[in-house]
Amino acid sequence: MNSALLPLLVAAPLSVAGLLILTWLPLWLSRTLLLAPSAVTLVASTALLWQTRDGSMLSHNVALWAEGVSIPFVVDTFSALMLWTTSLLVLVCAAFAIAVGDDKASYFGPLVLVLSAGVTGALMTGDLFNLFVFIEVMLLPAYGLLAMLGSLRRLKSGRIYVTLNLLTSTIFLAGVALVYGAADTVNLGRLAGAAAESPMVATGMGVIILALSVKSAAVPVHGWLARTYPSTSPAVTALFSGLHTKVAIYAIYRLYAVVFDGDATFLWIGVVVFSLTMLVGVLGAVGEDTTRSILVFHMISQIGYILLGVALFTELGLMAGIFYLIHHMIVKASLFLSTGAIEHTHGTGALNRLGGIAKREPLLALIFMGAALSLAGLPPFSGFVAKLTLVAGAFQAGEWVAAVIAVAVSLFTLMSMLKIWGGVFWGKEPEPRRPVEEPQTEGNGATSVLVRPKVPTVMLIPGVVLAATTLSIGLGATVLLDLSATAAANLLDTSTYVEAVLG
Amino acid sequence: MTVKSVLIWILGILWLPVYLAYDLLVGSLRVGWEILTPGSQIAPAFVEVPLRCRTDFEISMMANLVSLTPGSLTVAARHDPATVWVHAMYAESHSSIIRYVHTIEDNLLRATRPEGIPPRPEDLDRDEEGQRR
Amino acid sequence: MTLAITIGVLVFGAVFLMLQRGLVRIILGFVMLGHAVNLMLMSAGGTFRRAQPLLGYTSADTASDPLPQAFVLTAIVIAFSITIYMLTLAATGTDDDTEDAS
Amino acid sequence: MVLLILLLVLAAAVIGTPLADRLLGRNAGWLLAAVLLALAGVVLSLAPSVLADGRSIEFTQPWMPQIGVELRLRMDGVGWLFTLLVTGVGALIMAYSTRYFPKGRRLGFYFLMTLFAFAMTGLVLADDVVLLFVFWELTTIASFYLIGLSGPSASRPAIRTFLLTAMGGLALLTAVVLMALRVGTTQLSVILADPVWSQDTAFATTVAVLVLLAAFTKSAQFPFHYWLPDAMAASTPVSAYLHAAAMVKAGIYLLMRFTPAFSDVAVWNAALITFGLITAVLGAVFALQQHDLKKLAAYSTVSQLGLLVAVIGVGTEAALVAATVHTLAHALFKAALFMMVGVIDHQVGTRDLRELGGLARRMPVSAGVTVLSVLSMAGIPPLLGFVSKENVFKGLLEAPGPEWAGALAGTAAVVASVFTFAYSFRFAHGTFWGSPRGTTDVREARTTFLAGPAVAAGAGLVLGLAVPTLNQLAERATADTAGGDHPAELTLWHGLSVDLFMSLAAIGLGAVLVWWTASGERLAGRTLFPVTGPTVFEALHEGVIRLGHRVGDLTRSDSPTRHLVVPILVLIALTVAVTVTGIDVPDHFGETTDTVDWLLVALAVVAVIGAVVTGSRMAGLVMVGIAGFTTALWLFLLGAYDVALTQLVVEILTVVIAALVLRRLPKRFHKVPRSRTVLTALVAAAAGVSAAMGAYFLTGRRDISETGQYFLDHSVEDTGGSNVVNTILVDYRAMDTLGELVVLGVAGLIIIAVLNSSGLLPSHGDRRVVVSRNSAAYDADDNTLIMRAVSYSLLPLLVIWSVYLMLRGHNDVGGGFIAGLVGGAGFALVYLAAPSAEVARIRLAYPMIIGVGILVAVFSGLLGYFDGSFLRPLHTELDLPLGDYAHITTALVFDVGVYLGVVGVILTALNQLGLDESRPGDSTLGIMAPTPDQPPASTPDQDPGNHPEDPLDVASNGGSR
Amino acid sequence: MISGELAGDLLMLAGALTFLVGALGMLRLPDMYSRLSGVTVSGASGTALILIGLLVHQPSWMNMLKVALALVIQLATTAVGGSAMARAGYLTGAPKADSTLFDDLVVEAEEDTNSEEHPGHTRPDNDS
Amino acid sequence: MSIIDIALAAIVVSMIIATYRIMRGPSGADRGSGSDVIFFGFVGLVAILGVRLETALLVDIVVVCTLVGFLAAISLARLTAGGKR
Ligand code: NA
Ligand code: NA
Repeated sequence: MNSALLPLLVAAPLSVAGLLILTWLPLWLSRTLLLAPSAVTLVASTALLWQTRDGSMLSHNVALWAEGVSIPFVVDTFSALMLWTTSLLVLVCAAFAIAVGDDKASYFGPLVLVLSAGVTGALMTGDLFNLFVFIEVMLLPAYGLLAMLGSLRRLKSGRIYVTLNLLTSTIFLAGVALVYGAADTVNLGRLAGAAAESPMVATGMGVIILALSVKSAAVPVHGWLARTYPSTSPAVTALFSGLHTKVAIYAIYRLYAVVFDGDATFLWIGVVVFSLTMLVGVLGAVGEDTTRSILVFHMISQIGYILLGVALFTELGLMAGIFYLIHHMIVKASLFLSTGAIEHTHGTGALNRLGGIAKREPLLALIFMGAALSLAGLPPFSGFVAKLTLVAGAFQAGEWVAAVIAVAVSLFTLMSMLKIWGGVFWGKEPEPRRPVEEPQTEGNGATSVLVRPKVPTVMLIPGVVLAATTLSIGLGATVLLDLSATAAANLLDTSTYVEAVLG
Repeated sequence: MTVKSVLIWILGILWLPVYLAYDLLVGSLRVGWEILTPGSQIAPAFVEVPLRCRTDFEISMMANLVSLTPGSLTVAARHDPATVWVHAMYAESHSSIIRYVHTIEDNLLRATRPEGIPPRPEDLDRDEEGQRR
Repeated sequence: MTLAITIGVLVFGAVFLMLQRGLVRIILGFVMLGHAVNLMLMSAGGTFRRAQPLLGYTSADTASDPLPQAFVLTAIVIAFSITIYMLTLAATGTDDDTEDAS
Repeated sequence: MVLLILLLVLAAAVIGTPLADRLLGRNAGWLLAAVLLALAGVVLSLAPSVLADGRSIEFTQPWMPQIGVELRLRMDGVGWLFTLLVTGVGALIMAYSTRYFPKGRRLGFYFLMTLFAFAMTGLVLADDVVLLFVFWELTTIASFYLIGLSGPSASRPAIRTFLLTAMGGLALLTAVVLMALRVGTTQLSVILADPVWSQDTAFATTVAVLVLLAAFTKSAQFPFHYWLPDAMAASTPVSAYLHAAAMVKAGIYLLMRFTPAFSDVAVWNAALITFGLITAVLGAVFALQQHDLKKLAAYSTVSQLGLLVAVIGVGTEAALVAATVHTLAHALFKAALFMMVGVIDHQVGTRDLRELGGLARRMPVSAGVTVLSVLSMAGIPPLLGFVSKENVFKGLLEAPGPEWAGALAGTAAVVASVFTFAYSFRFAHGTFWGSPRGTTDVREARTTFLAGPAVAAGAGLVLGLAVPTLNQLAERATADTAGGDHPAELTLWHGLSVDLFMSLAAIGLGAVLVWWTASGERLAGRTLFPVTGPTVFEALHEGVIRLGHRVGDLTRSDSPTRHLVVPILVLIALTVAVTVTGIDVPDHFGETTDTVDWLLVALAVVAVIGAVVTGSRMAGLVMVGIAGFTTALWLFLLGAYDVALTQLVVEILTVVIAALVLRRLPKRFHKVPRSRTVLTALVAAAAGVSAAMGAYFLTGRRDISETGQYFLDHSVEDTGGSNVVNTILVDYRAMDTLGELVVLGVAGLIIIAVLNSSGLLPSHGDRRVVVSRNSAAYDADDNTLIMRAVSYSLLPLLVIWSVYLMLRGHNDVGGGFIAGLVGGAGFALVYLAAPSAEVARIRLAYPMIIGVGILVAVFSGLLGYFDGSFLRPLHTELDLPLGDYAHITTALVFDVGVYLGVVGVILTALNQLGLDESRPGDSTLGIMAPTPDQPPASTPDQDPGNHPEDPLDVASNGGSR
Repeated sequence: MISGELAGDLLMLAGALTFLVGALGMLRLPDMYSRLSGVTVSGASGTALILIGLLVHQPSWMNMLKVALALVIQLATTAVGGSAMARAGYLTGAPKADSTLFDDLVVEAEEDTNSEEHPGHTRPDNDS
Repeated sequence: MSIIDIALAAIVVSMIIATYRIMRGPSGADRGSGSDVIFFGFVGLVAILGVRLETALLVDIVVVCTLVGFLAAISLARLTAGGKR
C-alpha cells in the first residue's frame, strides 16, 4: 500500500457516511455500504501488517507540507495490528447489528462509519492535536449510539458517558496546551523524548496520560464504564469495548514510548494503578448479576492487564501487553455478541431469568465458553498466551506483586465467567412469564404450546468468527507474538517511528 | 403623486433619523433624570393606540420607534385593525399618550408614504363633530 | 498572570457547576470549562505578541502565534457540537435531574 | 516421533468423535477403546527401549520461539507408566461406557473423554513446562464439562471443582513462569537438572510450595480433598477414569516429576508427608462412614492418594519404588471398583449400602470382580495391592528428619490401612453378602459390561502374582525421580520384615474395627467435622460475591457528578504532586499582562460568581454567556479575531439552543444541601488553583513556537492566503478541520437519532402563560409581527454577510466556520421570529445539508490527490475583467463544505428542539418501551428511517435519513 | 486628527456614561416595564454614541457603511428585544408597579372564555 | 487613566449592575432585560477596546456583536414566555 493512500482509510468511511446521510438506499445496499469500508480497511491493514512486519513503517505528511508542520500519518506494526483488529470488530459488530435489526435505528450506518473513521485516524496520526480531533470524531457517534439503542437506562447512561468523556477530552486538550506551551510543538516526532528531558513537558504529558487513563477506564476512574456500557444495545457495547477504550490504551502506549521515551521514573505509578485496576475490575465483575455488567467489569480488569504491559516497559512486557490488547479486543467482542444474541432472543441478560441454554444452543454455548476460557487465560486459547507472557513479563521486571495479582485475578475472572455459565447456560430453564413466541396452534386451535425462542443462526456468525479467531491466535500464537514483538521493539526504540513521523 | 409630494417624502425619509435622534435624546434625558434624581414621578400605564399604519413593515417600524424612545415601550401589537399597546412611564392621560404616539406615526408615515399621510384619528374626530375636544 | 487568573476563575466556576445536581448546570459547567481550556491554549501560544495574524495588516514578526488560534477555533466548534447534544439529552427522559430524589 | 504420533492419533480421535458418535451412537466407545488399546500396545512395545535400555524418547517442534516455548515431548520411565495407565485404563473404561449408558448418542461424553485422554497423555509426555501447564489446564476443563454433563444438579459441584483445581493451576503457572525465567528455558528436563535448586533455597522453596499446591488441589489432598467426593455427581465412567485412574494422578505425576528438584527442600518433604498422611487417615475414616458406594470409593481414592503423596514426600529410592507400584496398583483396583459401582447401580438401581445386600448369588461374577479389587485395596496377598502397600510402609519408615518421624509416618499409614481394610470389607460385604434388601429382581450384568472391570481387577491379581516383572519399571522410574541406580526387589514374600508386621497389624486391627463398628455401620452418617468442604467453599464464594458487590457499589451511581469528581480529584492530586516535587521553569517571555486584562478578569469573576450563586436556570445561562463573551474579549485582546468571532457566535447559538431546552425544564435548579455546596466549592477552588498554576507556570515561558513562526513566514507563499489562522484550518491542518466538521455534523445526526428514540419533554408548567387568550398580548400572529419584519429584513443581510465572510476568509477575518455560524444565526433569527413552530419549521432537508457538507469537504480533499496527497489544496489564478484576477483554491471548496455542515447542524438543532410542545406521537420512555431490557429501536420488521411511532419523523428529518 | 481622536474619545465617554445611567435604571426603576426603558437608554443612546465615536476614530467610507449597519442592527435589537421582553413579561404576569394607572390590555372577566385554562393575573411571575 | 479607560470602567460597572438584576429577578423578564444590557455592554466594550488597541477590522466584529445581541434578546424573551411565540 502506498503511504499517500493512508488518509483514504479515513476518507472512505466518511464519504460513505455522507452518502448514507444524503440518500435513501435500498436496505441491502445501505447494509453493504455499511460493511464495505471496514472490509476494505481489513484488507488494507492486512497489507499494512505484511509491509510493516519487519519493523519498517509507512508515513505520509498529509497535504505534503513541511515536516513538523503537516499532520503526519504513520503506520507501524502496532498501528497496523490495531487497524486490523478494529476493522474486524467494526465489520463483525455491524454484521451483528444488522442481524438483530439495530441498523434500522436512525443514522446507525453513518454513525458507525464515522466512528470507525475516527478510530482509524486516531491510530494513524502522529500529531497530538489531531489525535484529540480524531478521538472526538470517534466519540460523537458513540454519544448518540449509546443513548439511542438499548434499555431504559440508556438516557441516564448517555448522560454519564457524554459528560465523563467530555471532561476527559477537555483535560486532554489542557494537556495539549501545556505540552505546546512547554515544547513548541504537538508533532510526535518533534516531541520524541521531550517528556524525559523536560519536567514541564512531562507534566503536560502527565495530564494527557491521565485523560487517556480515564478514557481507558483505569481505576479509580473506571466507574463510568461499568455504569454506561451495559445499558446500550449489545452490538454497540461490543463495538465500544473493542474500539474506544482500546484507542485510549493504544495512545498511552504510543505516547509513553515516544514522548517519555519509556522514562522509568514514572513506571511505578502505572504498576500500582493498573494492578489495582485488575483487582477492582474483577471483584466488580464477580458481584454483578447480568451478563453484560459482568463482562463490562471484566473489561476494566483486563484493561489493567493490558496497561500493565506499558507500565513494565520491558521488551517482554510491551510484547505481552500488545498481545493481550489484541486478544482482549477480539474475545471481549465475541463475549458481548454471544451474550447479546441471548439478550436479543430472550429479552434479558439477567442471570436469574435465564438458564439451561447450553442444551438448546450448543453452538452458542461453545462459542461463549471458548471465549470465556480465553478471557480467563486458559489454554489453548489466545488468553493463555497473553496471560503467560504478561505474568512472565511482570516477574522478569521484578514486579512480583503485580504478577501475583495478575495470576490471582484470573481465578476470579474464571469465577465470574462460571457465574454466567452456571446462570445462563447450565441450570434450570426459568418458567416463561409470557408466551415467548406465537403459540403453535394445532387443528382446532384449542391447545397452544409455549415455544421458547431460538437464537437465529445469523446472530451466531459474528461470535463464531471471533471465537475462531481467538482459538487460532491461541494455537498459532507465534504469528501474533511475532507481530507483537516487532511492535514492542518499535516502542522500545522509537527512532524509526520518529524518523517516519518527521520523514 | 406630485413632485412636491415626492420631495416631501424624500425629506420625510431624511427627517426620520433626525427626529429619532431628537426623540431618543429627549427620552433619554427624561428617563436619565428620573434615574439620577431621588424620588419618583413615574405614573405608568398600558395604553391602546389605534394606528393609521397599513403594512406589516409600517406597524413594525412604528412599534420599534415607540420602543426606541426611552419612556415608552410597545408591549403588544395587532395587524388588523392596526393597533399597538404601549407602556408609557409618564401617562398623564390616555389621550396624551395617544397623541404622543401619533406624532411619531406622522413622522414615520411621512417617510413611508410618498402619497402623503392621512390625518390623525383625533383630528378626524374634530372634523366630524366640528369641535376640539 | 491575568490570563492565568481568568483561567483559574473559570475553572472554579466550571468545576463547581459540574459537580451540581441537574444536567443543565453540568452542561453550563462544561461550557465554562471549554472557555478555560481554550484560554489555556492561547496562553500556551504566548501572550506577549498580541497582533492579529492577518498578514495584510500585521507583519510576520509581530503577529501572535496562529497555531493555538487554529486549535482553539477547532476546539470551540467541537465543544459546541457536544454542548448542543448534551442540551438535547437534558430535554429527554423525565427531567434533567441527574440524581435520585433525596 | 512416536510420541507425536501418539498425540496426533489421540487428537484425531477427538476430532473424529462427532462422526463416530453419529454413526455408532453409544457404541462409539468400542472404537475409541480400540484406539486407546492400540496406543497402549504401542506404549508397551516401547518398554524394552525405555525400561530395559533406560533410554528416553524425545521429540521437539518449534511453537512460540519468541518466548522460547516449544512443543517438546519426552518419555522416560515415569512418563511410560502414566501413558500406559491413561491409554490402558482409558480403553477399558471406553469399552465399559458402551454398556453403561442407555442407547443413543453420547457426543459430549465421548468427545470430552477422548479430549481428556489426549490432554492427560500430553501432560505426562510434555518436556516443556508451558506445554505441561497447557495440558494440565486442559484436563481441568475436560473434567469440568464431564461433571457438568450429569445435569443441573451437577453444575455447582462442577464449578466448585473447576475453581479449586484452577487455583492449583494458577500456582503451577506461577511456578512455571518463575522456573522458566530463572533457568532461562522452558525445557522441563533441563530445568530439573539445573543447579539452582540446590543453590537458592528460597527460590526452590517458593517454587516447591507452588508446585505442591498445584498437586494437592489436583490430587485432592487435605484441605482440598473435598472436591473429589463432591465430583461424584459425574457419571461413573467419568469417575472411574478421571477420579480414580488418571486425572487425580496428574498431581502424583507432578510430584514425582519434580522430586529431583525438591527432594532436598525441607518444606517439600515435610508438607508432602504431613498432608499426605493426614489425607490418608481422614480419607479412610470418611470412606468408612459412607452409605453411598461411589462416595466410599471417592474417599478411598482420597486416602490412597494421601499415601502416595506421603511416600513421594519421603523421596528415597525405596519410597519412589513404592510410589510407582502403588500408583499402578491403585489405578487398577480403583478403576475396577468404580466400574463395579456403576454395574451395581445399573443393575440394582441404587448404590446405597442401606438398600443393598446379598447380591452375591444373583451376581456372582460381579461379586468376584469386586472382591478381587477390594482385596487389592485392602492389601491382602497375593494381590498387587498387598505388595505396593507393603512397599509404601517400607518407604514411609525412611521418612527424613528426626528418628521418630519414620515411626510416626508408618503408624499413620497403618491407621489409614486399618480403616482401609474396614471399608473394603464394608464395600464387598454390604453389597454382596448380608441380608438381601430392596428389589430382588436383579440379574447379572452382561459380559461386555463386566469386561472392563474384570480385566482391571484381574490385572491386579496377575501382576501381584508376577510382581517381579515390575522391577524394571520401578527401577527406571526411581532412576528418573530419585536418581541413582537402585535395584528394585519387588516380591510377594521377602521374609519377616517390619513392613510385613505392619501389613498384618493393618489387617488384624481392621478386622477388629469391622467387628467393633459393625462393618462401619455405627460410624456411618456421623458428623466428624462441624463443616464440610463444599459449605466452606460456598461460604467463601458467597463472601467474594458480596465483596464484589461492594466494590461495584463504589461506582454504582447514575449521577454524572459522582463519576466526574474522580478525574478532577486525580488532576488536583497531580498538581499537588508536581508542586511538592517542584520543577524548574524559565522566566516569562516578554510582557504577558496588559492593564486592560484586569477588566476581563473582573468580568470573569462576576460571571462565575453569578453562575455559581444563582438558583435560576435563566440567570445561570446568562452568566455562562457572560463568561463566554469575556472569553471572546480575551481572544480579541490576544489578536485572535477569527476565534473571537467564532466564540461570539457559538456562544450566542448556545444560548439560543439552551433557551429552547430550558423552557422544558423547571425555572429553578435542583436544590442541594449546603454541606455539599461547601464541599463542591472546595473541590472547585482546588481545581481552579490547579488550572491557574498550570497556566501560569507552564505556559508563556518561551518565544513564539517554531511552528507558529513557520506559518507566519510561509503561509502566503505556501497557500496564497494571508489570514494565517484560516490557512492553518483549510490548508495546513485541514485534517483537523475535516474532523471538526464531521463532529459537528454528527452532533446534528445524533440529536435527531436520540429524539427519534426517546422523545422530547413538553414545555414545563413553571413557565405557563397567565394572560387571557383574549388579551391583545396573547395572539402570536399579531405580536410576532414586529420581530418578523425586522428578522426578514436582516436575513438577506446576514446571508450576504456570511457569504462575504466565507469568500474572504483566506485573507481576512472569516472562513467557512464563522460564515456558516453567521448564516446559521440568520436562520435562527427567522426561526425565532415565526409566529408558530409549524411556520418556523425550515423546509430544507437539513440532514442532507450535513451530508452534502461532509461529502464536499471530503471530495475537495480527494482532489488533492491530483497534487499528490489528500487535502492538498490546488491553486489557480482566475482572470477577471479589468485586468484583475482572483486566486482560486480548492481550500475554498473545503470551506464551502464546512459552511454547509455548520448551517445544517444549526437548522437541525432549531427544528428538533424548537417545537412548541413535544412532538405528536412522541412519548416519554416509559410509555414507549414495550418491555424493560428490550431495545425499542430494534424491532425487526421496521423500515429504515421510518419510525411508525413518530409520524413526524420524515418531516423532522428533512425527508431523508 | 488629534482633535478627531479626542472627539471620538469624548463621544465614547459620553456613550459609556449614558450607558451607565441606563444601567442604573435597573436598580432605581420600580417595575420591569420601566426598567426596560432604562435598557433602551443604554442600548440605543449609549451604544449609538459609542459607535459614532468609533467611526470618528476610524473614519472611512467602508467603516461608515458598517457602522451604519451596526447601528441599525443595534437599534433594532434594542427595540425588538425590548418589546419582546415586555410582552414575555406581560404574558407571564411580571409584577407591575403599584403606581400603574390603567391597563388597556386587561380583558374583562366576562369576555374571558378561557379563564379556567388561563387563569388571569393570578400567578405573579416570581421565581426568586 | 485616560478617557477611554473611564469609559471602559463605566461600561463594566453597568454590566455588574445588570448582573445584579439578572441574579435578583424577580421575573424572568427582569433577568432577560438585564441580559440585554450585558450584551449591549459587550458591543460597547468591543468598540472601545478596539479603539484602545488600535486594531483594524474592528467594525466587522462590532457588526457581528450586534447581531449576536439581537438573537440573544429574542431567544431569552421566548424562554421567558415558556416558548410561547
Ligand atoms: Na422605549
Ligand atoms: Na464555546
